[in-house]
Amino acid sequence: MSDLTKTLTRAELIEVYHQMVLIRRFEEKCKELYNARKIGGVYLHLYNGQEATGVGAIKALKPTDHVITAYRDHGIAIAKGADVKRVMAEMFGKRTGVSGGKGGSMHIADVSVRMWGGYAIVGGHLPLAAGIALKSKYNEDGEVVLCFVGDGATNNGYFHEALNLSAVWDLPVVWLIENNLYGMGTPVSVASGQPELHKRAIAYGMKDFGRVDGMDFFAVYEVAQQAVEYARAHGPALVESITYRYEGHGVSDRIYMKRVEEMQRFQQRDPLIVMENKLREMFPDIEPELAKVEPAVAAIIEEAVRFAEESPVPTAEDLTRHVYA
Amino acid sequence: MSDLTKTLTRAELIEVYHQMVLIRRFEEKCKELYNARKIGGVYLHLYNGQEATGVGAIKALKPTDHVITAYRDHGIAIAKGADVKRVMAEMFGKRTGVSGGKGGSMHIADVSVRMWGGYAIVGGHLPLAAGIALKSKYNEDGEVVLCFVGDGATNNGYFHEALNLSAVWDLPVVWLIENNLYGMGTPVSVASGQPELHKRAIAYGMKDFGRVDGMDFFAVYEVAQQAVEYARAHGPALVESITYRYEGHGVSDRIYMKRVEEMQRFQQRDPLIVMENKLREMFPDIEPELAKVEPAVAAIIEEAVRFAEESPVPTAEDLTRHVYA
Amino acid sequence: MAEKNIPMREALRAALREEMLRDERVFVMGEEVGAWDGTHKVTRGFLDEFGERRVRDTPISEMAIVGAAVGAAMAGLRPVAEIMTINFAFLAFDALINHAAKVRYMFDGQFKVPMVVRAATGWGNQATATHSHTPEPIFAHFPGMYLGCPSTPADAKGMLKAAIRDDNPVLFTEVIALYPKPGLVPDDPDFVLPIGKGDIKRAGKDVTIVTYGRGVEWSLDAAEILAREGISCEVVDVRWLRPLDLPLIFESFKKTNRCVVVEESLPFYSFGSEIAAQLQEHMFDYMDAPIKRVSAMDVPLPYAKEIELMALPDAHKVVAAVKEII
Amino acid sequence: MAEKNIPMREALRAALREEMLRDERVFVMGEEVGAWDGTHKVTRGFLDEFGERRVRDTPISEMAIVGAAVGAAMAGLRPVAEIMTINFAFLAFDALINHAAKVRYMFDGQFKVPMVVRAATGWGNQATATHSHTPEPIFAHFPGMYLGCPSTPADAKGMLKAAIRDDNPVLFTEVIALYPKPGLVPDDPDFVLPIGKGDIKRAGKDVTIVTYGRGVEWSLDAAEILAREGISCEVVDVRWLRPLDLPLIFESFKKTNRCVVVEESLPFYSFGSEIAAQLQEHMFDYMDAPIKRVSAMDVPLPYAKEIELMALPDAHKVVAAVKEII
Ligand SMILES: Cc1ncc(C[n+]2csc(CCOP(=O)(O)OP(=O)(O)O)c2C)c(N)n1
Ligand SMILES: Cc1ncc(C[n+]2csc(CCOP(=O)(O)OP(=O)(O)O)c2C)c(N)n1
Ligand SMILES: [Mg+2]
Ligand SMILES: [Mg+2]
Repeated sequence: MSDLTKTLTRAELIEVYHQMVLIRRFEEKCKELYNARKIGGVYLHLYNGQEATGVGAIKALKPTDHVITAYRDHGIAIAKGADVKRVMAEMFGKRTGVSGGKGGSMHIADVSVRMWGGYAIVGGHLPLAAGIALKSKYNEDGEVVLCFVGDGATNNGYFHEALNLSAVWDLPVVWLIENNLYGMGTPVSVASGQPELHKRAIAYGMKDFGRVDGMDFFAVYEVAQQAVEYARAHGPALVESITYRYEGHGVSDRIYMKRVEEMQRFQQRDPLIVMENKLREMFPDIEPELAKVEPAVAAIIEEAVRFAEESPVPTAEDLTRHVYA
Repeated sequence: MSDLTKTLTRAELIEVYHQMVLIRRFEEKCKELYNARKIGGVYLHLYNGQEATGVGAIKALKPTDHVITAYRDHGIAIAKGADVKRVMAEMFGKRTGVSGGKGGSMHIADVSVRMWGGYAIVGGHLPLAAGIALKSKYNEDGEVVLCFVGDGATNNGYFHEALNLSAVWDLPVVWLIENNLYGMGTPVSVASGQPELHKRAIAYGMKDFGRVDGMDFFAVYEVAQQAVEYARAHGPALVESITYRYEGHGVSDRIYMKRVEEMQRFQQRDPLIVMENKLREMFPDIEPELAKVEPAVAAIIEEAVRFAEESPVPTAEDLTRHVYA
Repeated sequence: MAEKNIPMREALRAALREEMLRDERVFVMGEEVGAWDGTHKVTRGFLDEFGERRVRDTPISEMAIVGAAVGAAMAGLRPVAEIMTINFAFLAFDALINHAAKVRYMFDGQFKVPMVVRAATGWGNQATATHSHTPEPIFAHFPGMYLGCPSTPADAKGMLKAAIRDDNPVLFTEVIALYPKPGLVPDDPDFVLPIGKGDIKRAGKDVTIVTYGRGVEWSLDAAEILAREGISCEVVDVRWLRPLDLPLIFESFKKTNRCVVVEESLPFYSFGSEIAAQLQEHMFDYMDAPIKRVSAMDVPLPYAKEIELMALPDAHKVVAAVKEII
Repeated sequence: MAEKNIPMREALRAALREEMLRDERVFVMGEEVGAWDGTHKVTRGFLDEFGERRVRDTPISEMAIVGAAVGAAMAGLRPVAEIMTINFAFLAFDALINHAAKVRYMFDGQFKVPMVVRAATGWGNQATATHSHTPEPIFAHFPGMYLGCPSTPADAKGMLKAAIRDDNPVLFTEVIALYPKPGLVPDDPDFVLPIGKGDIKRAGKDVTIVTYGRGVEWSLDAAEILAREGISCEVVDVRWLRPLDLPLIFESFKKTNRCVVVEESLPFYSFGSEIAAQLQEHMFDYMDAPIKRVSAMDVPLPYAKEIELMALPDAHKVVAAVKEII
């Protein structure tokens, strides 16, 4: 960890912390607005608990590198630099949303920051990630793709075919498994013959970066950095991050209700708390800076909600636009 | 190997040898008849060179156990005990064929001997194998499914999903990869990030029975026996057999033309030659018995061709029958 | 015969439960069918009642779910596999079309494939483009597999039981929006509605509305509105897209000589296309007006409620279509 | 303009090669496209000419082939992915329908998806049930992806070039039986036939035959036979199932007032259904007879030649259908 203070400045670390808090509060606000029926849809997949993984891994990228993920995408989009106002507007289904109100919660993309979107068919975005990485390989532009993968998604045919293709073609892609222990209600051990998911790297002769503590920004960042630079130089890399989602997958998440104890165990190592503590340890005089984060975040979110509320809804013309180029 | 003389009698071993010769000559005859346009179709996938794998693995089964495979299925059907006459009639597309002339070369099934058929969508039969094994698990009947898998098929989504499902459900199935080095013209190293295909077992937490010399009946039989009994007692097992197909995948097999040297290397270890030599070693007085095999096989094949030629073709009624039960 | 007023979800649950009680070879498998009680709660309580052997949670492996069901069915079990929503059946397209529907034929009847794949279907509720398909027609394009989609709780029960008891593969789609809607359902555990039999959901004489699934509701609402204006609609619920109850449709059309086809699906190469084609071909002399089609718009479904609703059919669009040909 | 008499396979090869020479972002990927020269030899010699970077052999991974093409296209390349035969596209159904066809829309135009998926299509030659699909209509059911299927070498060249140059995903199906058939093809490297434009393959006045792909040959043969009996057929090759050239079909029908639809595919929820539905809806007043449909029989395709041929359409079946409505 001591090495990291060299690569990340104090200002950067505060920024990282800010981002994690921002994501947390964003998700909490979404939940509130969803319950108030201001945000619609049948699905709302929140990132609470997983912030260290998303932020840590994305911090390891250059701005020119790429990110793609599944439907649990708000936090990742924000971490990659998407405009919070426009992400919130997307949640509201407004024209000003990053996806013009047509994508909603599950389909947040912002190509201007190289966030290639959230995808709702489990595993469906994995070959897309391979394809984006193929572009980099093809053009020899040195860019890397970071692809987030749910633990549940690792049992799907897409996973196998995409990872294998990335291996035989030496594509610059980091496959980051966000192992939050469940796919909907199904624990990893029920879904996967091999519960140590990173070990699947061997099936593709792929570089295995092992398991990382997904509640700790520094741990994730360090391994992600290695994996990203490995991918840039050599080809695909696999990382498994052990993390946890604090919210149920959906409203009727019976399993979620039951796992109070497990939840508490993870919450004791909440990404925000772990980060705060580390920062205090590293910089004994940091308290005043830390104290500014929550109010700053609150203002951003308030502004985002206002922006979203005041934005216009899509029109009949939007309905038929962009079906074709 | 010495152990095996205990489990298989001399008569059984002669029978094994007979079967391997029968399969070889059957395939040669098919090729001849295909070239003479007596056997039709765009596809003819021959088993020459792979006999030790099919016969060795199937010999490890009880008659009540099950076999399923891909389109390279004639030899496997014969090894499982399908009537050679009716297999040949199927090649001719005759009503008396095992699949009534509707399946042809790629779809040889004979449920009476628990040969569940050949399937032409690469990987498509793997979940079927899991399903058949599920029946055994469900009914606790102690039966095992032996599923043949091409090396090329191991990169397909079906492989991943089926093997993983068999692992989480502890299904009594042996996945036997017939690694004949190519899928059509593509060498394993071009298609698979992990060229040691048996190592994929680890991705499913599955018992790995490693690689076996697929040109040697005894080697295959021995490992298959262990794998089959493991599957019967505990759950899925993976075996990789290194073998070789002597014929091209199809008429325009450009790669096949080039690989003369590689072919010769394998042909020096031809399954029939290896078997004959072993038999001679084990039973110095076996020559007269061996000598009877070729004529016996020739008679069987001649009869099969006659049967096929004389059989009637399917009718308009057959065309619409069995679409539904 | 005793009846209960229950939502479609419960009718399906009753059908499945009764068949599991009746036949020990029947079992359920799919994502979240066990510990989670089923995404749509159709298998609520099954894990407790039937145990892990017969209520099987699976990984997120649609290809293997359907493929394994095919193998199990060939081997003598009677699997009822759940694909969480029909969108994910696209991943199992090959297993359904090339294997479930064909293994019997291509091996000349050596196997039966008594399996049911249940899948929730339908647009709406801002589920967005990849989660908003109603693609029954494209699955029904292929021979070898039946396809049913009930519109009422009673139909749901009787049709699902028929599907489970039948020796053929059946793709059984359940409209998500209809799960909570109640209706009278016979208690009789042998209440079975034959495969391929449609149903007149409302009798009428001026116009035939041919539909299925959620279209039935829109059509009945439209018929009600039109009745007030003196236009009498007969609503034919085909229930099964394969086999299709053409005699029932033709019979109605001979009386009305006019027809509107209503479907939740996309307009091209679809349900409406087939019905219109059949009618003009076989009922040419009875046609007093062109067959009209009401379907979703030819766009992927967007998230924003305002435009999502524009893209979908509804009773008013049905009313308008009827008026165009009256 | 200079023309050459070459088989369709060579016309396709020329189109692909010219586009690769013209635009460095165009590349091919798929099973056996490189070292093997392509299963159907459309990419013969490409590996030697363009090298491994632009001629990419893949594992047997249809989901990943299509999905990776989508990603590469979104990122600015112009992939031409080959799916060995359309049957295997069932494994990529989700990648085609949910991703290739939808990512542009669901992210509100942030991405373009300039990709082509080439797939050999068609029944016949005893390829048996799982290898004998002609399923264009079910892919064309969905918005967001174009679908073309040429019937002549010249069309093949002009259409494929249009597909590669277009910024939308295109599923391009090539009838296996037509690969060896020769025809005159313009040398011009800018010979492009616009997407969505059909073509009159034979002018006539008594009956319109609407068809595509291999159906064109059967229809032209039928027209020839019928001409000898004094019946004049106009053969409309739609070329594209999406977008569909309805104006061309309607124009012909206004003249002939009769129509037979010919397709190689299955009968239900299919091409013929849509064309018949469109005609009766929009050309009702011009209809002198029901629209007839000629298609394959509603069965999986068997192996034995004798019964396989019974199941397939041919010129004689087209002749019979025309005579039914004349
Ligand atoms: C192909 C497919 N099957 C099923 C679903 C339904 N589904 C949505 S999310 C989910 C669980 C995914 O779990 P995981 O990959 O672990 O991601 P997490 O939600 O934990 O982030 C399932 C089964 C889907 N969207 N796509
Ligand atoms: C899903 C699918 N993709 C492609 C094909 C075309 N194809 C037929 S056989 C074959 C090669 C399979 O190789 P392998 O699994 O090694 O089996 P082998 O022929 O060597 O026995 C391919 C690509 C197919 N039948 N199915
Ligand atoms: Mg998870
Ligand atoms: Mg092989």
